[in-house]
Amino acid sequence: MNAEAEVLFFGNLTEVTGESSIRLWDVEDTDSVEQIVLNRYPELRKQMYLIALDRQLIHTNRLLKNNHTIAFMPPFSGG
Amino acid sequence: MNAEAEVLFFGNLTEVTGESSIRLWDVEDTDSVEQIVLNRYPELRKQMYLIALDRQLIHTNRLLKNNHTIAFMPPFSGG
Amino acid sequence: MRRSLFIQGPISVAFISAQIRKHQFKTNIGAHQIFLGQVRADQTDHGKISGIEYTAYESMALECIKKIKEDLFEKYPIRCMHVYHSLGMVKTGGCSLFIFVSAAHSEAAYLACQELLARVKKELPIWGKEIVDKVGYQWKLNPANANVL
Amino acid sequence: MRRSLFIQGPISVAFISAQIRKHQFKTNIGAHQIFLGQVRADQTDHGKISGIEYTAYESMALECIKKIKEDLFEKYPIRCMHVYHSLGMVKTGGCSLFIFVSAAHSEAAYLACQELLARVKKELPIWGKEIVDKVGYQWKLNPANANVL
Repeated sequence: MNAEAEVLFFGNLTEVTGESSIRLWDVEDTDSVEQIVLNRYPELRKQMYLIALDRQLIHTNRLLKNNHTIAFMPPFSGG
Repeated sequence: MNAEAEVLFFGNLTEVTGESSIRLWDVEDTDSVEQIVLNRYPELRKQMYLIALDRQLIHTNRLLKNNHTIAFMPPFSGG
Repeated sequence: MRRSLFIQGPISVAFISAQIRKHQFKTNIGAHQIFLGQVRADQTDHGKISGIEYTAYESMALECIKKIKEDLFEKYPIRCMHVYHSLGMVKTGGCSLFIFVSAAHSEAAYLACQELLARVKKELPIWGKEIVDKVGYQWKLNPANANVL
Repeated sequence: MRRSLFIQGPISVAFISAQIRKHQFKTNIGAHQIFLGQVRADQTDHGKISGIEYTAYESMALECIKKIKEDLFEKYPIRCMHVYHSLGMVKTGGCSLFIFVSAAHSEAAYLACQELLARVKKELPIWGKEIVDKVGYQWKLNPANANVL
């Protein structure tokens, strides 16, 4: 059984996507989520971004189990 | 012609000397001032102190010219 | 005690004063180290900055700051640690970041304050949109985070 | 602009706030680093400290702080530097030292603040008489200055 994912966009990425969140069904892992997102918003390929799975930064592919939140985030600039 | 010196005492040293300043006439250098002071207040020998000549710390003997201020100061404890 | 991280708009001097005053009742504290981040009117290629509009991934930021605080309390002999960051618009001259670290002695307060500041800038998912008077805005970039990818 | 070093009695939060507020009009400043020294109610062999009474060799201290400021302004890209120290009695919880350093960027403010604090403690001819509730008092000693002689 594949998973559901809420995908969030932050900072200047929202200007590329035009929305701050989308919902994906039947996704297997974070790599496949990234592929779907990049296909839907090809302009994202030109952007720098980090990915967080359930509020934790990830740097490699992760399998998804049921309900997850996946965030696409530009470099942080707080302070 | 020898010099005059105003000698100042600070912090806990004033408890040993019982006064915060004395005036010396006809002194030649800072070593002689220190000798006079230690002879007058022998208890000072047991105290840690620094010496400032005209508001500058000194660590070796200095000749005195005319009017000077010589301060006997315990270790600083500001802050 | 309110433990929130985010404050809507600029952080007021009244708020900062209240924090300082509150800690004067803790007589085992000998040193407070305070950092205030203030929005600069920098001149950029696109015009002069008139303010920064901050957004954040709030739930992730709250988890991050909790972890950072735990790390620092374990690492340094400090008594109190508070950090507040603005959300929304902060005009130039306004305070957007307030860090307050207290300890018995200055060394621990100083080191923890500096490490907290570095980690806030590097690890908290917060973004600043620099509003410039001519073209409208550009996105802020922390130099240290430019090559994270 | 008043440039005095010494303040009679504890340094009030109102005074600290006024300083912060004043610097919000300087929009080339991005970072304020503030250090506050607060009198602790330490337990000593002679009883619990209820306050510290500060005295100083004022004219020498003013010459020293002037030199320290010149050194630091030359060494770091900072915009403002202020330091205030109490004279006379400061009860526990009261603030006896207020250091305020501002710069465009946090790093310079941070380093200059720390160096200023270290030099104030080490180089300024100021003495603290710790008032203890039982025997009356003992003289404060900064650990780093214990073996200067």
